[in-house]
Amino acid sequence: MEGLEGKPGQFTAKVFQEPRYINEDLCTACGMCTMYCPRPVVDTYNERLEITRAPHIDYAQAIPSSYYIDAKACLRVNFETCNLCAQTCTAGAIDFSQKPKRLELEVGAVVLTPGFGRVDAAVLEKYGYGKYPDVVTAFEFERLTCASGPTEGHIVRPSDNKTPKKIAFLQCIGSRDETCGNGYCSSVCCMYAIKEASVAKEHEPDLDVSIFFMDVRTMGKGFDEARRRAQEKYGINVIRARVPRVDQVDGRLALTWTSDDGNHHSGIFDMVVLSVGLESPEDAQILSEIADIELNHYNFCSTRVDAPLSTSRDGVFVAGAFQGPKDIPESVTQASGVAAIASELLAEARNSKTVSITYPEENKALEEQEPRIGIFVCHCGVNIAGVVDVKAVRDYAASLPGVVLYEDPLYSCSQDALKSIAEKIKKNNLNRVVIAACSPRTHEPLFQETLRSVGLNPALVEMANIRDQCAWVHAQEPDAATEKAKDLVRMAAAKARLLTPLEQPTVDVTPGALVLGGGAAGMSAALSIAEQGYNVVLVEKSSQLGGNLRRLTWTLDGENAKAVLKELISRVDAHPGIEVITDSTVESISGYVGNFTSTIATGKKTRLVNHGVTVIATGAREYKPKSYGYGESPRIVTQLELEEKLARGKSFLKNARNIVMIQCVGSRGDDMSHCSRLCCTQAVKNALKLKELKPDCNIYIFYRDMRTYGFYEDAYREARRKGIVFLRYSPDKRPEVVKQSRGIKVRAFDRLLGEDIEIPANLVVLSAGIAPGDNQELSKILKAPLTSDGFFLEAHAKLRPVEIAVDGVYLCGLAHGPKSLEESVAQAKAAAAKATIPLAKGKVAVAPIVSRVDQDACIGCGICESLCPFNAIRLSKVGKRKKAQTITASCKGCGICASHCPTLAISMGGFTDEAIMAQIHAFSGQECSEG
Amino acid sequence: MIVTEASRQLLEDCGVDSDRLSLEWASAAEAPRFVELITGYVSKIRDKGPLGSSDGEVSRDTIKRRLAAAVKAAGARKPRTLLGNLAKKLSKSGDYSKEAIANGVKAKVLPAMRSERISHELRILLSEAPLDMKSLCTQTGASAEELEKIMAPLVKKGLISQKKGKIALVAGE
Amino acid sequence: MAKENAVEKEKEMTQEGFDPKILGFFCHWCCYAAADSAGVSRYQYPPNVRVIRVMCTGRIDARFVVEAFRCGADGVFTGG
Amino acid sequence: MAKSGSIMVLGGGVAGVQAALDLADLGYYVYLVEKKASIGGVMAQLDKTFPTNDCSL
Repeated sequence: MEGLEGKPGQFTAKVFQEPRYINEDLCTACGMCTMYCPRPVVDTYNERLEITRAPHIDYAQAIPSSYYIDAKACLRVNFETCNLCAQTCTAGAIDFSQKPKRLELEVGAVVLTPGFGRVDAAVLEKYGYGKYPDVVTAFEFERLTCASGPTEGHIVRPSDNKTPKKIAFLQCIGSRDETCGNGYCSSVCCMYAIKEASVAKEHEPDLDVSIFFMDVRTMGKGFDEARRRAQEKYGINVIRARVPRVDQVDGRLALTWTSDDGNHHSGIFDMVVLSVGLESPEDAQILSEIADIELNHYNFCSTRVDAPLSTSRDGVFVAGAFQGPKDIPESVTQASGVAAIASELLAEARNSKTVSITYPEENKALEEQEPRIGIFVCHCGVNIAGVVDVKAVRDYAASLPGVVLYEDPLYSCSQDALKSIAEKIKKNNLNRVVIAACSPRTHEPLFQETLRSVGLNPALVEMANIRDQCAWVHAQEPDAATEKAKDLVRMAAAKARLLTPLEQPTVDVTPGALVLGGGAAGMSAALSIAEQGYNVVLVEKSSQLGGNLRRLTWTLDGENAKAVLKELISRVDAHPGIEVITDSTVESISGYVGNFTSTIATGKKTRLVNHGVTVIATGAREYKPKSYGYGESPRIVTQLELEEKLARGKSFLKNARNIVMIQCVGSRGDDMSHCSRLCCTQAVKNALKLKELKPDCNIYIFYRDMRTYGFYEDAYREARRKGIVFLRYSPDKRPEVVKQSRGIKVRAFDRLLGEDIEIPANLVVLSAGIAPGDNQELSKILKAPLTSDGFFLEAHAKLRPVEIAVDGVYLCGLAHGPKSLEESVAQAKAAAAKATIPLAKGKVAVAPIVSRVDQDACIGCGICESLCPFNAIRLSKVGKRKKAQTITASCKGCGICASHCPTLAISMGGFTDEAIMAQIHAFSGQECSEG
Repeated sequence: MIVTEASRQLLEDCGVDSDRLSLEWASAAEAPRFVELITGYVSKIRDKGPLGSSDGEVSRDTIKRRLAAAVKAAGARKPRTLLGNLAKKLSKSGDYSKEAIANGVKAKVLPAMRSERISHELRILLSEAPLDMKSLCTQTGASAEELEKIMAPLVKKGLISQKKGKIALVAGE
Repeated sequence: MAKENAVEKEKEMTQEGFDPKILGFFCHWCCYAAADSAGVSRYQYPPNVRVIRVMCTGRIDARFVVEAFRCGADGVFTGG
Repeated sequence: MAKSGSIMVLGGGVAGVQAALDLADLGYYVYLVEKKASIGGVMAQLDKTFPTNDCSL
């Protein structure tokens, strides 16, 4: 981007586009150009560990799936010589006439997702990086462990290509380090180091792996559990120390460190992996100037706690690591959240710029006729034809029953070939098509489009994969490959004969949402959905909105939590699209995505609500401590109780000399197994507040790992600077709270002294964790699974963090797991985006591969209902008997129901029993009659 | 996988070495693992030789006949119901260990699959020629006692007849 | 028929390289994708497997497996 | 003046791609602008991701 002018709703963005020198529409991704290019280029995708050529593709699954030419290296571009690639490209895709382009885009909003930058090499130098070859970054190590990487997953030392025996991971490289300007914590390195260490152990079980942590910060959902398992299963050594430097001794690497009992240690390793942190993007400054947005003091995008996805400029939004270091699920969450915010802004212009495609009506009469099959055996240039005898396969295809047309196009996926296929379908009245070419995973949609364009149902095409799974993998055995190709074509034709047109079912959507829970997350989600133009019913269990936010007074960033709360409530109350029902719970929910009906109980009264989508934002609660003398003295309180006290005034601190805080009360294996993520920051926040109100008091914090991730690290550092004492304890030696006649004493083991100490305490603050709400009931009602910790389980930990296994139900806030206010708001927006998608579409389209139940054959046994992983099949009364019925909107076509049906009453669209049996029979080659 | 385990036990019941059926996992990114699995598997089958030649396998013809009957057995309502119920039970308990599945199938599903298989095979055999009890036993691999039990309902329904030690299909079936 | 089979079998047995016929059932999302990806990387493996694509290994019915063996498969490879 | 129904997403990493997909699903035309020749960002370089060790592609 070179410029951004205008205002929210009407921006003009100037964009500079570099040429690829390869025409994307013509490129077939065959790789000939890379093979012939004389010019080596370091492969940045493989972290410079390998060499590629000027024309290349970053990796096999890259999108666009066409190659491009690295202009910096290309001889033709720079010196007007060579041109070898253009001569070898049989598709004629290489085009050196392409010029750089300047585009002006009219857009209503801008989303900034530039990601993160890399820590400067100068920072790494003090750890021997660049000087000693066996010091690598974690990014490089990632490529070494990857099966598709330069070493095919074999872990070797760069210096001698031998397998190392001892590896050390050094954490916090370029993070939590003010000397390099990065005072923040990068949040992700602890987890990725443990992951890389585990993967390394999986590849080389005899490896000795040590990780040097300051604190083990695995505070993500399920991360602590994963860390524990990894430590147990792989025997990874956890060493708590910061290693200041790396030296080389006799070709190996020497480390020295000081453990927290004050002892010095040293060790020799074969390889050192630097767990480098995430920096702000290199061009953050330039971007901030062009987009006119503010950055924070670390050059990340500056945002507010209650609006974590908005930059300082209206209409310009931010998501991902540019907003602050974060991991994949959080980036994905923010990305969805930012979509919701942009959509709130532009709701009135929805669908004004999108493109829709129309198709001719389906020729049903032709489809019903006897199969008239056309088979197209693709050369794919030399990709297939170089190995498989394509003409022989084509001629063989002619002998198969039902085949009326057989051809061998050079590139069946090219625009002209597609056109010709379409014409031939029409001319020969074909009603089934077999394409023997590449993989249906990548190309079936293309050929389905072709069928639709000539009025055939898209389900009437079948592909035989004779490239990816034949020619390419049997390059040395052309005869066998040709035989295999014939067999695959025969099997595909057998299936094609039995293909039937499939309806493209759609379901109408009730344009409204039900949001469960009126805390910060629930209100944010409700507001976003309503702002996007849909009605929301917000159900809150208690008598007022606010949830846990009511108990907060200020946030660490110095913002006023009460003001945030007030603003949210007034916006919700004022919004005409939101109806709030307090003192109410959901009694039952029936239906499926697009059409839910819920019973809301308010006291003894109930009412029905129809809605298209459901958002779970039911929150969680502060854990009620069962130990440390909680409840036995007014001077033993939880962090939230302390915050409430502080909000009322500081008089209770008058005589306070010593205040002790104890971390991980209830969390991390104390009573609940999960890490509550927030308590470390909460403790630091309250400690700083106490120090501010009463500077002469001593504050001691007993912790296991201080998990003040991201920018919260600043507050932690400030707390240390202000003299707050942090003492680490291990779970087998927890501090004890001892009540005496005159007061309270905390007894604990001091690691540095090596002995027990006693602190007389005026106040003991327990950092009680976050316990899940009573989710069991709702989990049953929604068929929404819970984690072993009792929080709701998302559909995919990384890629679908706000969806659950049930379609049309979304998840946000503490109900999903412990998280900060800022994270809750972002996640609520994300849930709102996902929830609004079906509402905005108005219809839910269903892939036609769904199951169908033959009502006559069904005996209503219910096996399918209980086995379906998607709750997509249910028993309902038909006449007098119960019969199974597929909820097409939820069905994913996995077929578990069909393979377990006692009466064979269930068939799968596109994968019927008959079709699969026909494929099996065709596989045998000989006449294999029904047994 | 419960279905795979049922298939495995049904194959063994037909005299097929169940190692010929393999269930493996390779995620989309695990091409090298996939190649390793396929290469290993093909060479394993190569070592075993053609169907019917591996250790413990019965003759190819017998196998084919039994398999023909087994396909019907695998499609029959009773064993399928039992299989479905087992799957239901295991999914409820969340116990997907190999042992739980293998034992469950063996105890709950195999007996029904086996008797269905034998029942169908019986009819295939008899459709060629009447046979005596002893040869039926050898052919199907069932004990006399087992056969009696399976034949009883067929006799009752008048589908087969038992005269002078010879068992025959009743014409018209 | 029986005799022919025996002859055929003997032929196969005595042949130096017995070439097994193997049927594969591959899950669309996993194993089938891995197989495609193996192709893109040009890995080489024996050409003995013929593949039937299913949306999920859950689709695989015991009948399919048994029928495959009846129809002359020497092995059945299900890949999830 | 009417608001535009299109949106520009700058950066084609996992966040950019997800935002673009959701925006398109919500009924907006999206320009996804990326410096490199392919989208996916750093995530495409990762082998497996915790805690499920799923492949990241």
